[in-house]
Amino acid sequence: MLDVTDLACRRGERDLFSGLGFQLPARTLLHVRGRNGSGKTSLLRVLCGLLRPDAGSIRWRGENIRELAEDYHRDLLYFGHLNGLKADLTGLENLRIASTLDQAPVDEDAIIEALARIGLEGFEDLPTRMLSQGQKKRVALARLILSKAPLWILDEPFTALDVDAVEFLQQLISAQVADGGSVVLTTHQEVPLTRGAIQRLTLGETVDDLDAATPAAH
Amino acid sequence: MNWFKLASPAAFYPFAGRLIPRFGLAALVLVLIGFDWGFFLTSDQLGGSNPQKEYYRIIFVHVPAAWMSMWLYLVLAAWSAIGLVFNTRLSFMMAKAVAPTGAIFTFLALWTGALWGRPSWGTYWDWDPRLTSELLLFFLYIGYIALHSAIDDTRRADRAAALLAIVGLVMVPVIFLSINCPDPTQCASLHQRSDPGSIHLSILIPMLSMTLGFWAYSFAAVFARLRTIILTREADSAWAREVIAQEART
Amino acid sequence: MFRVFYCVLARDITLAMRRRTDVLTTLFFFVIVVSLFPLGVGSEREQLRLLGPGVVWVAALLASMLALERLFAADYDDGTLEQLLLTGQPLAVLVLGKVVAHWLLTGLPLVLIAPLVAMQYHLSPPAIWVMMAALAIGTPVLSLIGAIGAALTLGLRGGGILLSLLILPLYVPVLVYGAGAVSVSAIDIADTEPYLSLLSAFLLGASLLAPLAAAAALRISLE
Amino acid sequence: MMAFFSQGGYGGYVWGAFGMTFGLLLIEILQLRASQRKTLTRLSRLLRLRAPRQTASSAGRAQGTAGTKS
Repeated sequence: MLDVTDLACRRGERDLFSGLGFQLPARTLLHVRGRNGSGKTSLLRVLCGLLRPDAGSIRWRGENIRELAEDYHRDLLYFGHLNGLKADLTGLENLRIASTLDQAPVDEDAIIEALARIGLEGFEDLPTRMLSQGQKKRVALARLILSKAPLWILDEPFTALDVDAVEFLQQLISAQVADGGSVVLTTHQEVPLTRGAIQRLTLGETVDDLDAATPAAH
Repeated sequence: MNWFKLASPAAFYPFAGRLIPRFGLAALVLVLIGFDWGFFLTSDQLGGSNPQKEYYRIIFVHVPAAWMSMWLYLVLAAWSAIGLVFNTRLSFMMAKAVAPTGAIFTFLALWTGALWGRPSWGTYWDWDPRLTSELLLFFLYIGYIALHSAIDDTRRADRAAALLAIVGLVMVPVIFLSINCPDPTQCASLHQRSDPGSIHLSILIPMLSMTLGFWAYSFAAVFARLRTIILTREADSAWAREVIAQEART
Repeated sequence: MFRVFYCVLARDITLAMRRRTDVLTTLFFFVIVVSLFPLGVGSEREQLRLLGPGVVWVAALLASMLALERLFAADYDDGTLEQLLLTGQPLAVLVLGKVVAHWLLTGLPLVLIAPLVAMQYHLSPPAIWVMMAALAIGTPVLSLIGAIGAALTLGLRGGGILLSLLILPLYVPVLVYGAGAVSVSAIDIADTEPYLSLLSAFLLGASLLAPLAAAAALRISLE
Repeated sequence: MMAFFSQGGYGGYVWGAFGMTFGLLLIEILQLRASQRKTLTRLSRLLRLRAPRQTASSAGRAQGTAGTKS
């Protein structure tokens, strides 16, 4: 469904990657790996359409995402380094606004249930600034439960989560893939899938690094 | 000559290099003609309904500088728009290269305007609509340059400054309207209304010659700045390496 | 579409209501600047009456500009702005929602407090009404144009001072006709009509174009 | 000659205007020259520094393609 050809990205004076191409069919998880600074986050932002690539094209269901613009974003859920929560709003309010803006408004009960499933029962009416790092992350991840988007792009979703939450997230991701969706994610964690395929993509190091020993492509 | 080829920095770099001396020479000749004519072939005094003494000669630099400042802002905004629409790198570099020269001409228009105003109106600064417009144009140039230099990422700097230039261009007519007609029902508050047809030929010729000279100068200066920008940004490419190696030897 | 507009509007107002001091800061800044002028230029009534319109408008310009710095910055810092860009809604509509909320929180209070500061300058009652009308039409234009600048300077060091450099020249038309309307009202109240219609034209133009420009600027700044 | 310089007593204004104009343009030319020279030396130094490494590793780019494992 996602079709990437000859993608190149420069940040500042540095080439992050070039000539990158892959296809991501439905029921597939793409696991992007690479060292710090190898351009993982940039790649995900390019895939979201937040960052304009220097060359190459990205097609979603056969159409360029530049032309799809908002239509593409409706099919997409992006989870970045920042949680995207307003600290002064409660978890409930945050999720209600997020779902309204995604044009898939859900009722309050669904949100409360989602928060309960991710282990935040009783916290829904607290401003998120009162929550711990991990709890904030959980609130943000509750968007995944509510989302109906076929494409998830997740940047390091496992950091700051405890063992239970990691396991729960793994289940969510594997359910998304099993339901016919696609997931792109960066993580150092393995994601076991019940059904569907895993692709691996390793962004190579710049050869300027002295101890660069990893081959450029897998 | 294939003009589309010149859109690539690699082709434009040597092309600009060849043009700089020609424009420089043209600028020198035209400015000298304008200067010579203006000082030796025109009368010392300006008669008519608005008698002026020798200080009127300031208009031989004031008017050309003011014209250039506005023309260069148009050029700046045009290249910015082309860059944003077609996403061509060279257009952004062109816009960036134009800005300082435009700002200099704007400053000169203000400076010479003030020096003309003192003997003419008895004050260095009067809120004359044309001078005030120049002042605001100067702020627009400064804004463009400041925004561009405040952003580290080249691409964001190019695009953000380009958008600002276009917003500025859209606002310019409104700003000029508000300055020229603070009272919307009547707009005739200019200190001196000038009608191009009534300007004496002996005044018009040096003024035009000077304008063309400034125009040629702008080409030379902008191309020179552009070449440095191109080289800095393309330093990683093969052709730029050759050029750098070559020019470093000479 | 109206639904997302309303959602963003309600969100920003809820947020501001949880941090009420931010709203009051802008208001008091306006009041303080206006109150300082008579101390500087002397308190002669006739002089104050002449200066009043200009001073109030310049203060409004500065107040609205200072508040603008925060328009997108908070959303940028916590990542919600990124999410707004990816909502699958026309970004210009979301920007318009944010700008309207911003005006309700920073512009509207200025309009409402205008009679108070106008009295400091001994403006006549009709002039006060004209000033309120001019501020009510003019300050949204300031918020709209300012949003472009706020989006362009997002996340830059020294963003606030840079913002003023970029935006203040663009505020000139609003300043000229806003203050002009109040000055003219001292002579004949009917003369203010062309001023107010020009301001309304600016408001119409700005509300059509500025959200598009600000949305484009946000896309550029978030790359 | 004196008349030329005094400009009927308005010499200060006239020469102030022309002097600033030609002075500023001259400064711009000199500044452009200097910045060009500075850029060239900086870039050529950079190239010399990078050159030995560049040949050792043939290309300074990272590349990646995806392969499928089920």
